[in-house]
Amino acid sequence: RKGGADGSRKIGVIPKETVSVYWEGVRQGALKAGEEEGFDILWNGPEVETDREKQLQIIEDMIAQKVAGIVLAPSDRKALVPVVEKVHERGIPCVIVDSGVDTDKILSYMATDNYKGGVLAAQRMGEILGGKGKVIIVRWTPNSGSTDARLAGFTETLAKESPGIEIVDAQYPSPPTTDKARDVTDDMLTRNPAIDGIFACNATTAGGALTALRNADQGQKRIKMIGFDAWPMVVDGLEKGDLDSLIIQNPFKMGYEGVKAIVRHQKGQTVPKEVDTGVELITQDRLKDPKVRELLDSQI
Amino acid sequence: MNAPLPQAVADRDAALRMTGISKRFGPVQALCEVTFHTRAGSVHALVGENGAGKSTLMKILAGVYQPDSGSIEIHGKPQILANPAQAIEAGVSMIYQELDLAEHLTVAENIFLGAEPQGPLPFTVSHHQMAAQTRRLAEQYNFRIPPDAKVEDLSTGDCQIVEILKSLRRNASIIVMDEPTSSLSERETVRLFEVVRQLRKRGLSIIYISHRLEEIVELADEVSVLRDGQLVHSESITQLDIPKIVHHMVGRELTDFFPQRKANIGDVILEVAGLSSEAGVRDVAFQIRRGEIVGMAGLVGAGRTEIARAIFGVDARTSGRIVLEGRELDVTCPADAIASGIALLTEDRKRTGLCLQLPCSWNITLPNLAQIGMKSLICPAQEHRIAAEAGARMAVKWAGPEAPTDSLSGGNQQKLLIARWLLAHSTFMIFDEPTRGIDVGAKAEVYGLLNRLAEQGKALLFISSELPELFGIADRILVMRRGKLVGNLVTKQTTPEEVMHLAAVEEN
Amino acid sequence: MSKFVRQLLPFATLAIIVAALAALEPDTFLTTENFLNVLSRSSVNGIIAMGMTAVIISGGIDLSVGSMLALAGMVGAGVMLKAGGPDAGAAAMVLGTLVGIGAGFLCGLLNGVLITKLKLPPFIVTLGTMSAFRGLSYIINNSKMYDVPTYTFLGQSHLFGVPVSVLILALVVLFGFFVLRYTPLGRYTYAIGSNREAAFHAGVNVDRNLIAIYSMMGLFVGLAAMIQASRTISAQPTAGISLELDIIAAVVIGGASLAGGRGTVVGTIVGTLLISFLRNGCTLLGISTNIQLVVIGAIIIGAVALDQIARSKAEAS
Amino acid sequence: MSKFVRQLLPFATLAIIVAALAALEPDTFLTTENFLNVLSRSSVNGIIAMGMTAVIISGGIDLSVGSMLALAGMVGAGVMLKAGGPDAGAAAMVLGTLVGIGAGFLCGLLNGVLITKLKLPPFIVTLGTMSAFRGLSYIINNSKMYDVPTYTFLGQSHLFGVPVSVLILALVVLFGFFVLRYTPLGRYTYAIGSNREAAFHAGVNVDRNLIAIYSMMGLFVGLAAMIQASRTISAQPTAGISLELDIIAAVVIGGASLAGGRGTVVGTIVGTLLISFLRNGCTLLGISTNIQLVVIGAIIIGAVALDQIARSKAEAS
Ligand SMILES: Nc1ncnc2c1ncn2[C@@H]1O[C@H](COP(=O)(O)OP(=O)(O)OP(=O)(O)O)[C@@H](O)[C@H]1O
Ligand SMILES: Nc1ncnc2c1ncn2[C@@H]1O[C@H](COP(=O)(O)OP(=O)(O)OP(=O)(O)O)[C@@H](O)[C@H]1O
Ligand SMILES: [Mg+2]
Ligand SMILES: [Mg+2]
Repeated sequence: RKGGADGSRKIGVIPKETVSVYWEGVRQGALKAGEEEGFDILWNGPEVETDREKQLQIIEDMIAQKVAGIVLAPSDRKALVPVVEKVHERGIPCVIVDSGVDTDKILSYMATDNYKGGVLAAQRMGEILGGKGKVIIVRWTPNSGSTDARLAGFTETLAKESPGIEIVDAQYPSPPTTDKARDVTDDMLTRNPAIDGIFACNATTAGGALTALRNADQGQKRIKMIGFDAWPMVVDGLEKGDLDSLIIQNPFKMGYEGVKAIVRHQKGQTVPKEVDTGVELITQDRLKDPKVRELLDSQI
Repeated sequence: MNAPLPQAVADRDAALRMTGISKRFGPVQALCEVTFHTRAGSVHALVGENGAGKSTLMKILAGVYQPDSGSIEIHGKPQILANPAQAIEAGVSMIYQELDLAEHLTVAENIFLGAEPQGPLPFTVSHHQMAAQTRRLAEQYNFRIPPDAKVEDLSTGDCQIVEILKSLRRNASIIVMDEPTSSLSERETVRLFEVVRQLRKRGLSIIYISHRLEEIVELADEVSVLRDGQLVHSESITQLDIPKIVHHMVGRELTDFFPQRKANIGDVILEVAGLSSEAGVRDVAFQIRRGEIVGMAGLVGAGRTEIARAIFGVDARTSGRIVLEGRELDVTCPADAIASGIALLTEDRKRTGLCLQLPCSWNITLPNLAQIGMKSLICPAQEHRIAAEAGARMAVKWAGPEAPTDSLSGGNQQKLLIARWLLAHSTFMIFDEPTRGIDVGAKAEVYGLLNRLAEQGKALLFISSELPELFGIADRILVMRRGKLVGNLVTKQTTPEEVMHLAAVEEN
Repeated sequence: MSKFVRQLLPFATLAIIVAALAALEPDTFLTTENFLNVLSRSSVNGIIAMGMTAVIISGGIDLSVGSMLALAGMVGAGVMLKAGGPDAGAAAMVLGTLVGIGAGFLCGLLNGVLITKLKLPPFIVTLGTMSAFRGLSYIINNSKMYDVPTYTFLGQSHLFGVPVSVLILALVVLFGFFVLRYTPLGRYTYAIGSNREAAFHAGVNVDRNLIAIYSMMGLFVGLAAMIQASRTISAQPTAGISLELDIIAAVVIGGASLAGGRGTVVGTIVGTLLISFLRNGCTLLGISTNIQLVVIGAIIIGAVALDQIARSKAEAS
Repeated sequence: MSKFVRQLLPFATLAIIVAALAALEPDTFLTTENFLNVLSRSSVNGIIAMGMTAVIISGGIDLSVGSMLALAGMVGAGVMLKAGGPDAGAAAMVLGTLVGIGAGFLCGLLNGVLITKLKLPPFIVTLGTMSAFRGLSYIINNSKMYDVPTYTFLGQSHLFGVPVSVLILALVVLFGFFVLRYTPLGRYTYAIGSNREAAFHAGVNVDRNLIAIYSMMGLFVGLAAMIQASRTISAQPTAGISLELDIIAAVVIGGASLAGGRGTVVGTIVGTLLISFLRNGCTLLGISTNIQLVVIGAIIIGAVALDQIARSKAEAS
């Protein structure tokens, strides 16, 4: 039996939360890589993204289980630093995926360039609104590294490239659920009657915003919406033209490459310190592209 | 031990036959092979000491408890009463010892609870019908009660009337009344007796439980006596009198019911002047001397408890002075009162007296932690010793000071409270209805104790609704009416009639 | 008279809040659309609060409603997908809806049976089932949600210009009002909450009535779960986290007492709307979610404190 | 005798669970490190549960502990950063720690004062402050967290090979044990919970004692908040969401009664550890979080049901 330091054939994969389809993409990728390499994947994470303490405990328990390596999507840049360093001290390789953590004691960092995702959304918004109009943003809970970067990319690019577009409102759902995302979008639409565009910064907010938009818009399709991440219901919206476009990451790749990196490290191969897993803009007409289809199918 | 029932009582028109009833609660054998018969058209009194098993026997009849063995026949028909609904169905209606009303519902809703008249639609209740029928029922029995009033807004006496009407509404053939008069005024008691006689005439069988033996003699046709869960005697009232009943209850003669005391009355200890309170005490003034027992009489609601509460700092005073041993007190809460040397044995030991789940010792030391040198730290061993001594002094029957308080019988719980207040070394003690609901034996002990306390030089205020005990034990009697003090009489120079007259007469 | 005033308190608060918002934000707040939006988003909470009203009047509590909402939604949506696939047709949707409601009913029944047969405090039982139902709702689809893209009727469509969810809420409120006021079950609910012993002694079958109350609670949660699923065309295992406290707050603001025996359907619906309008108004006024939390906390305490004061005034007069 | 058995119930359950896990997973479970890990992660909950024990014995409840944890942590860390910047030294850290604990104390004091002076049920008051404290903890730093990278002492360092947080937990448990058993405050806590009126008539200053109990609760939460902040070298406004129910579950599994008058410090700590070991064990055994939720729900109900049965047996014998 070959394997980790003491022959472990288990790799822990820890998402920010276990509910959203997005993380299912990561899991599928990890499972695929695990199968190819003959490793068991221990998939465990908190139910809600805000439960940082839970994620911390899961990591501790994975250390106790003497896993061969850990693939972690940290729900907090700072809070998880001590435990990630502890993983390092125990000689367990740790690959960080999706969002960053403020330590370099990691094997590799594989993530979407979230800022770039925001830039893509802003450029598209400028294009479809013809450089002027009013948009609202459905934000995500403050302090989440990935969504904060997307928002920064979006707002900074708009200000620079399409100064005629004004961001009139940006609120976030509390608690962070689809249902509350819908309510908060409803209210923003009520408060700002002459809206031209909506940017929803992740899957949950996109789902909520889409239902609110359908309700307010009643099929006129006047308001242009850009979402982030694939989710069957949102992709369905894109097919029907209720959404203008989606920014898509590659969660499958994060899970797959994350596990592979650990295996490669064990075999003594070098692993790149940073991997950009890619982000792209998908519009209705690109849905027929088989490569896009494959990317979507890997995560929904 | 079961006395054979007189043939005459047993067989003539038996309405109820309970045969060989036994019931155990954990270690307590509450009832042992009790056989109890009643006739239609008669009032059957059930008497016995506290914890003798009276309420338990009747709760078995009402379907609340299931007997461990024994059978029940009602009007010759064997019955299994698995729950109160079945007992009601079988014609048994009970007025429970403790008030048993849903206080957020109206009078009419309480009276019809469980048998609501149907409204115009199926599955509905007719509020109108309920109110109308309640009014009719009250008129029929000559009670005055507003059908739409919420029970929480009624006085205790009115609540008891609702209980009575509730049991009358059911058209039962057997009505059980477990101490129905303990919270009724004299006038309402008289009305209740009229109702009972009316029911007897209509051929109902009434089972009547009371610790007031005078009532038994006045009302009952037959008397059964329970002792330690066994039926020890059953006889027609014509063959009995109070001493004989007492003898059967306690198994010995009770001589010296009101023991003589060497009155050794000293100087004034307590002076109350111009006392008024938010709760309705109006301009009350009196004095109590060292070694003196002052009784306080009045109808229910006269404001006696309120005086005690005002002195003890429970109710806010609006005016008046309280002077204890020459010092004017500024009492704003019971803690102040206790620290100043006042003790109050409240009238409701369950509600305002004991923490029933806690050990007996904790209840004894609760107000006394400071007095016994445990102000900042509690020493369990010392506490155990102090509590054991205090309990022994009062002859409390318990498994030990660590026993949970709710494992004691009512009378013993009362003694526990007295033991608590003895430990507080108060100079002035108020006893509010200390004998309510306790049996004759325990009453005699309480009287003896009051005397001993007086002999030790304490000043005592003894509030009671029973004139015989006031006359048996008090040196003076204060009479209250509607929050005012209307009489201050020397016991030896007055009569029960005079006290009643003062307590009851209308002001204008 | 004063008692009458006391019962009007929640109404008065609601009226004042609505009037103030109307004055401050006439263009956006005072629109039919906004009102329908707020009513529609209150439908889930409102329906659950109806069930909770009966539970609280009976002297109980149900902490498991949030988890139950997730579980019933997952079961309903799961069956819908099994029966009809992602493009589930009307038949599959009706089936899924009924199964979801039934799942809620069974959860409520379980609570009721545990509470009465094991003679455990409702707080404990529902604290336990709160955890268990949540676990089950994750287990069902391996922690993932279900998408039901075609399931729009209950949560997103209109009848006579009114959202269907609002019509359902109205029906449930009428039903609750009728049950609590005009049926023996309602009477017994008050009696049990007011004095359980007395109700038992009067021949009321306490256990059966309590089981009925908790089952009805479950049924309402099941219905709310399906509306929720339709509002977001998906069932989420994380739905309803912390919902129980929102619901209890609405019932309590509406004048019910956690000690049992007191509470009304009308009060509860007013309490629910009060919270919804407050949240909506704060968002429209641009007041942050954070401040809303503080305001709502203060209103919960304030409403009950005012009620207390009005009550003691009423007693004094 | 049987009563003795009953009091041992939580211990027995804990012992059985630990033994079973040790047998199933000797390599990973039975290590000093794993035990210290579990103890250390129990420290926050354990400390809060100590305060909750007193609150529940007094017949009350505190739903606001989770929000209070967040608020106290934010205040403490905020002051630490103001005083010492991101590389806060010892003085700034001590100051921040004390201020955080003080903030918790003030929150508890507020709860106590509202409960006694407005004469409101603790459930309502703490439901309100739960929302309000959460809002405040968001407002403090505009919904963002505070980073305190140097603040490692309480949550991450060891003394004599034992994590400091575990030592603090041990001290708090000893303190709680002593207060409840050997001081008048403890005695009065039981008396108030058992029969508040009776305690009042026996000269207990009920209000003052309740305020003391809730303030102590707040103080413990403040302490726990600083440990939590140190564990994650950051204070998060989202900390402690849903924490209250975990804490109440631990206290109740430990044998306390929500009706008041019953409960012990030892029972509570056993209840806390039971939940922690169960979670840890399930994870080590590879049992999913989802199933853990169901198991924990069943254990809450089961523990109280067993206790109930043992109690009625004890009475019967
Ligand atoms: N529910 C119960 N559980 C345990 N023991 C009980 C219960 N009810 C009564 N007992 C015990 O059974 C015995 C008989 O009690 P019961 O209430 O029938 O007495 P009683 O004759 O009505 O006394 P009182 O005159 O004080 O009302 C007592 O020892 C009492 O402690
Ligand atoms: N719980 C209550 N709710 C409303 N009114 C009450 C309550 N308790 C007492 N009262 C009223 O307060 C007044 C005085 O009370 P209370 O009956 O205690 O006086 P009392 O002279 O001590 O009589 P007793 O001690 O014989 O019952 C009466 O009018 C009574 O109806
Ligand atoms: Mg009795
Ligand atoms: Mg009185």
